[in-house]
Amino acid sequence: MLQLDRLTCGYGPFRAVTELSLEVPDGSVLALIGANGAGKSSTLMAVAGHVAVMGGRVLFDDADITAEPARSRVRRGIALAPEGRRLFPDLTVQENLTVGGYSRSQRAEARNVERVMALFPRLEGRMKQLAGSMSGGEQQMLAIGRALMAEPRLLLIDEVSLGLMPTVIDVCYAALARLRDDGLAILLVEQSTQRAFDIADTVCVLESGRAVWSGTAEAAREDPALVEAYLGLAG
Amino acid sequence: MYEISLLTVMCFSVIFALSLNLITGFCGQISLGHAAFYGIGAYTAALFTTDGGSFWLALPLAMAVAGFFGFIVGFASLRVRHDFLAITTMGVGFLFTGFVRQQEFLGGEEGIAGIPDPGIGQIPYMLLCAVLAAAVIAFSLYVKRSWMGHAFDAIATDEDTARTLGIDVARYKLTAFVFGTALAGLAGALFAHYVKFVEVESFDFIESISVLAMVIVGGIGSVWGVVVAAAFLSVMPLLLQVFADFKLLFYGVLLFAVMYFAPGGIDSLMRMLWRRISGRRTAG
Amino acid sequence: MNYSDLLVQGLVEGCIYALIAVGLTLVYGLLRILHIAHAGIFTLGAYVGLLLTNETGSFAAAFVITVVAVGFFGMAFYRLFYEPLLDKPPHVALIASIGLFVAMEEIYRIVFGATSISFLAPPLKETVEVAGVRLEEGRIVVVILAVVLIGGLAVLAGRTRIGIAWRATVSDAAMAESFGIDLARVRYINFFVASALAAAAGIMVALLLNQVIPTMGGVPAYKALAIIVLGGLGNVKGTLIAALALGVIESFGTIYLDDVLDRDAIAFAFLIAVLMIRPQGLFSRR
Amino acid sequence: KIGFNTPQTGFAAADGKSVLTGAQIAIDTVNAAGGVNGKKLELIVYDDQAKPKFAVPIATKLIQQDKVAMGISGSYSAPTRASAGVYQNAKVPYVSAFAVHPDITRAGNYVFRTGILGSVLGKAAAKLVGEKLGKKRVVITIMKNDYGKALAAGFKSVMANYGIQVVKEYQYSLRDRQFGPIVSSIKGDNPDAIFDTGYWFVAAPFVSQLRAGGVKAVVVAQEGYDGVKFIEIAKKAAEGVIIVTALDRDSKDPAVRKFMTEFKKRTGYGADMVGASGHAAVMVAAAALKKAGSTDRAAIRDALATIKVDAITGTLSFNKLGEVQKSLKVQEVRGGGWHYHSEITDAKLLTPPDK
Amino acid sequence: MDALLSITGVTVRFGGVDALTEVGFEVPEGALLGLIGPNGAGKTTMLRAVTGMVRPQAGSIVLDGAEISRLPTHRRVGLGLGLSQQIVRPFAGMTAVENVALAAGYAKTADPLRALAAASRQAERERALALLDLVGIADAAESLPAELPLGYLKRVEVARALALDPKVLLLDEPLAGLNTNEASRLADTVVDLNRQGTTVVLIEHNLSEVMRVCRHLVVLDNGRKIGDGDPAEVMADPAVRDAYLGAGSEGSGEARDAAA
Ligand SMILES: Nc1ncnc2c1ncn2[C@@H]1O[C@H](COP(=O)(O)OP(=O)(O)OP(=O)(O)O)[C@@H](O)[C@H]1O
Ligand SMILES: Nc1ncnc2c1ncn2[C@@H]1O[C@H](COP(=O)(O)OP(=O)(O)OP(=O)(O)O)[C@@H](O)[C@H]1O
Ligand SMILES: [Mg+2]
Ligand SMILES: [Mg+2]
Repeated sequence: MLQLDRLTCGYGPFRAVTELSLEVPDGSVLALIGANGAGKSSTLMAVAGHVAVMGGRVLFDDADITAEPARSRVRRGIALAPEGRRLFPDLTVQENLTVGGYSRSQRAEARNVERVMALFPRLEGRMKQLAGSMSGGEQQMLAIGRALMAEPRLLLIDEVSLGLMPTVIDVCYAALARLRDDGLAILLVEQSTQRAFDIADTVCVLESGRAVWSGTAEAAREDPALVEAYLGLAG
Repeated sequence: MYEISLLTVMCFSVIFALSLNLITGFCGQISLGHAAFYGIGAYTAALFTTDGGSFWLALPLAMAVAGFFGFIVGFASLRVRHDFLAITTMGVGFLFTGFVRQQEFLGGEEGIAGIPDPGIGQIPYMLLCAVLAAAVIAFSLYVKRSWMGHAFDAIATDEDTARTLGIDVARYKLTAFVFGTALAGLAGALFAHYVKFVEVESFDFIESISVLAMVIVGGIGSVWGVVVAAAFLSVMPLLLQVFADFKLLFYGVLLFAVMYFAPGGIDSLMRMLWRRISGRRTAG
Repeated sequence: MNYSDLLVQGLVEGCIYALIAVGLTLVYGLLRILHIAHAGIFTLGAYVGLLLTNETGSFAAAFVITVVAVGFFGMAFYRLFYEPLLDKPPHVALIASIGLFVAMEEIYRIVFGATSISFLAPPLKETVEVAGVRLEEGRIVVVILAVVLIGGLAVLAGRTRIGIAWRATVSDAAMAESFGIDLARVRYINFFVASALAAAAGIMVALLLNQVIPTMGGVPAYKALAIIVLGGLGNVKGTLIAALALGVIESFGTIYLDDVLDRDAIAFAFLIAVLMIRPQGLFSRR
Repeated sequence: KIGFNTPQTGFAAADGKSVLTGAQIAIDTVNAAGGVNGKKLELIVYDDQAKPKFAVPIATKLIQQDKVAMGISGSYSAPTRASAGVYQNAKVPYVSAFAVHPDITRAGNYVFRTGILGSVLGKAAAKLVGEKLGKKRVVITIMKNDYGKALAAGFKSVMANYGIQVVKEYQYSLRDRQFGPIVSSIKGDNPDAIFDTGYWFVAAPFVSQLRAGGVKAVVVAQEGYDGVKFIEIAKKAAEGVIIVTALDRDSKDPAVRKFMTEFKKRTGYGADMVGASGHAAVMVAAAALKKAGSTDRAAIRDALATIKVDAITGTLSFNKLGEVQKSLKVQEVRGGGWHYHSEITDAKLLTPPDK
Repeated sequence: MDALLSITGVTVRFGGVDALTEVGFEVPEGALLGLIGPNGAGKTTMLRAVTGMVRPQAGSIVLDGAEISRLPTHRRVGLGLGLSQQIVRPFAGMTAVENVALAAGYAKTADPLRALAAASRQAERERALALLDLVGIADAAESLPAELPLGYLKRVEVARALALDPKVLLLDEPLAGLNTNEASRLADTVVDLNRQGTTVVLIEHNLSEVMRVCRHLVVLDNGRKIGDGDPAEVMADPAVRDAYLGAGSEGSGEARDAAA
């Protein structure tokens, strides 16, 4: 479904990601891991259309979308739950969801809200609350819910567990697994490698903007060198 | 002579523009009320010399009084959110004109006339203005090179980070305000003794905007760019008598065009030109 | 002294300020541009409205046509003049805007003449009594317009999808775009609404004074700036309240404070006093 | 050659246009009659935007580069005061057409004024209110500039002689157009008459709002109202407004009639006081040049000092200070136009100060 | 050992968020202390409280015997704090060496009038060049920040902090954005500086480097201190390990097994 072909992207003259190639097939999860500043978020934002692509191509359903504005990518079915959540803090939960579903019809909106509510029952009582005043976990749920409102076929999700309580992380991952089983493709960035390995089908490790390792999740779990390089917890 | 007259206008306008450049250009504090300090200088000097005071004492006195008010305004501005500053200083400008209008001892609406001639003749007066303008240019260039300019630069870019380098942002801002307003006071005093008559309309919002335009068209923070812009814009309406009816229109379009095509102002244009010239020289 | 008289007069004046200032704050909220030339658009509305009325004889028709036409003019204005400056530092757009304002006033002077022009048969001049205060019909229309248009705007912004899209764009343009919101369209609509409101204010002021001059935008230009800062830059509701508050304060100040400060200075004295106590403005969340 | 500084752009451009048109009509009239001493008059015009900053270099340029025989100010008080000093220092005669500040002529013996001082107008208005109209309870509304203040001061200086009592004073600025609060307050004062010192563009909304607010007291005003624009804007509310001015629009004088039609033809709007002032100033200049018989500047000054000219604003002569002495007309709005009401000829009252 | 910097009971709340709750620890003179914890634990907030960029609701901060928690930032810097921030903030208009030289001129810029009296920058430039060399980016001296990769900017930030000759050097994730080699080189530089007498507080996610260089660890989680002491002992604490694995006390067994 999604293919990156020697993607190079960055900010001004600065390259955040260099010649990255990877593939996310339908209904599979790819986890990007790597140290701070390795270029994981930049990769996601480039796929979403927010970071300038300096070389290579982004293919979605075999169509080259490298030059498309972010607005049309969401119509194709790419939705983003970005780093730091980037909710609209002065808007209510309901309104954040409306924006999430802006690329779909008003009728679809009602249906999708129900789906999100079913996924995160905790949001149900809080539709009128301002997004900025919610707890971190609720905000993360809303960020994911907002992305789902766009009826995506590819979900880009950055730092899923950032600032979340362990129990909430469990909820989130359970939800992601269910969505994956329903056929959604997911490109995921995660600091907690264990969580990533648990859900991912494939893993790609970035360092300073380059892919230094990629393979199946099983292989990743069994490769102690990788764990050491990333976690520094050899013992 | 007419040319002398124009040169005099240019000289005190250069001082006035550079005084704002200290605050807005060097230290990054946009002010839309700078004419108030020009006015304070002009009124101080006018009151002093019409009362029999010496012209030579009037100049430092005008600087001191304007600088004093600059200190107060600068102090109050420290509290105000960054993007509110422009409007707050604009308010200061209106408070100044509003206050002066109602004060009998400042001549109210009617202003103060009969400001005595400095008694040195027209050409020497122009030369005096020129010497002072040169001094202010030199001072500006020096400040820019000095550690103060360096610190101003840092504050203009990022106050919070400047603090982490041990820079006392508040005191620097106040210093910029005091220097800038004192120099505006000097320009005001020179203006008052040139026109020999001050009234409040000469220091209104339009004047504040005009001087800000000089600074930004010149290239914010650039000394030579601002000098060129001030010298040109201050007498442009007179030079453009041929355009007659379209003079102000031309001025407005010029402001817009400079911002549209050269957001860096005259300074960036001069640099571009310089690069092209020196580029050709090395090539040839 | 009749306090209710002063209060009502102040509120009417505040409604005029509000119609002008709301557009300014909309533009600032979305683009961070201090849109000084907004006052030029206000004057344009006054000219077009007056000339159309004199031409067609119908004030109502002229009003509607003007508001819509000037709204479109505002869109073109944004496209031609501001869009290319969006990624420049804010003072660039500020000076460009001042330049445009000066140029607009001069164009009006050259095209329409320096002296004032008036309605041949100004409508809405009868006076009626409301709560013991005698008011011209025109003034009542101003209040209705302010309440209906700004109230409508509040509803539009608060309830409709497009309004939510607008607020999302203000909050985080890149994220809004990534959910399919057309930023360009939001900005066009923004300028349409802002300019249409300014035009409405322009026509009403023209009618109340029965004179239109090239420089009539001067006073609103800077007073509206004070109002949007008081209202907490970018905040529609705050702007409305600040406008009404300023109208009332000026109204009383004109009578009771006039020996100390003139009317314009009262507005700014109020502004500075408020900022010293609340540096973020009356209604800012940030 | 006569130098002429006037605002043609910026906020004062409207008055600048009127005064220049008036002056040009006068120039054309003189030249059509063969000019002065066999030479055609030429008006050299520069735009001062009503700013002192520009007026000074313009005066210098007129005197030194254009070598004008004399100068006329078709501008406001501030630029006129600033250039008066330049003219005086260069010993070139200078005539102010409509700037009213008393200090202008105090610049020296080369500076003259064809317009009437605000203080004199104010005194005349007091006589009109107290004696001719018999109104005693008066509210004064003061426009906050030199003109308005001088009028109010003149009015108050003699009002006791006519038994006038000032109930209350209000101030407003030239930029004000909304007078709701003042109107409400005046309603409470319940005066017999209102003496307003404003210009027509402020006055028209003011009078409209007074009437809309239900204030019925008679409005007495001055030259600043004089022009058809006032009536055009204020419409019905203008009816009954009475002013003290220099121009009699019902005058049978062919010069006045010709000026009025010519002015309307050139500008598209009816003649105003500012235009008439420009006309009168040029006429005075022409007469002085003729009397001097040369372009010698000292001779022209001496001619001005002793001249007596029949201009459209009355018969003008100057006192020691260079202030004009003339009688005044009272005009009233009736049926949508200015019409003759009466005249004020009290020579003592109308004597301008001579120092 | 005397505590050079001692922090007691610092509490910071942002609206409803409890960023720090009664956190206290001591930084002995000459220490190289690692401050670690998951994202959002409050580490950056702690450094910002120490430097005065955030006002704590409660608590005291004592530097070299002086209570500094009420002083403005620039005064604290004057008393011997040097900060390198997590999110780099170089002065965009100045080259790398100018950025550092500005900090090196701290004695001159401390007072506006003294700053006005001095124009020569030679000495400071030389010192700045030496510092850039020390952190390994002498080649970037004349580049503008926009032209530099984050790893370089991080080191400009560190060099700038060093130029202040601080008694206590506060480093917020200086190694982020550096590759393994660069990271260990910079970490070695930090160790050298520490040996020469500079006290260092280091925030870092790169645990391998932290474990290698730090002689003392403080661990924060959810705004509370959950560990303080010898690195090996602290890291052996299950609570600390849990915090790092992104799992809490409940339901974390699986994760812990996987990590082991
Ligand atoms: N807006 C920006 N402008 C300039 N450089 C940026 C910008 N955003 C990120 N970078 C730089 O790009 C590089 C890659 O950043 P990115 O955010 O993609 O890393 P990441 O792997 O997601 O890191 P993290 O784990 O911190 O989220 C970093 O060096 C970062 O400093
Ligand atoms: N200005 C602020 N307003 C509201 N909450 C804030 C603010 N700054 C920080 N916080 C919150 O305070 C908590 C602690 O933040 P802090 O930046 O100190 O974490 P950290 O330990 O440095 O994390 P990281 O490892 O990601 O840098 C977080 O939950 C954060 O969201
Ligand atoms: Mg990231
Ligand atoms: Mg941090």
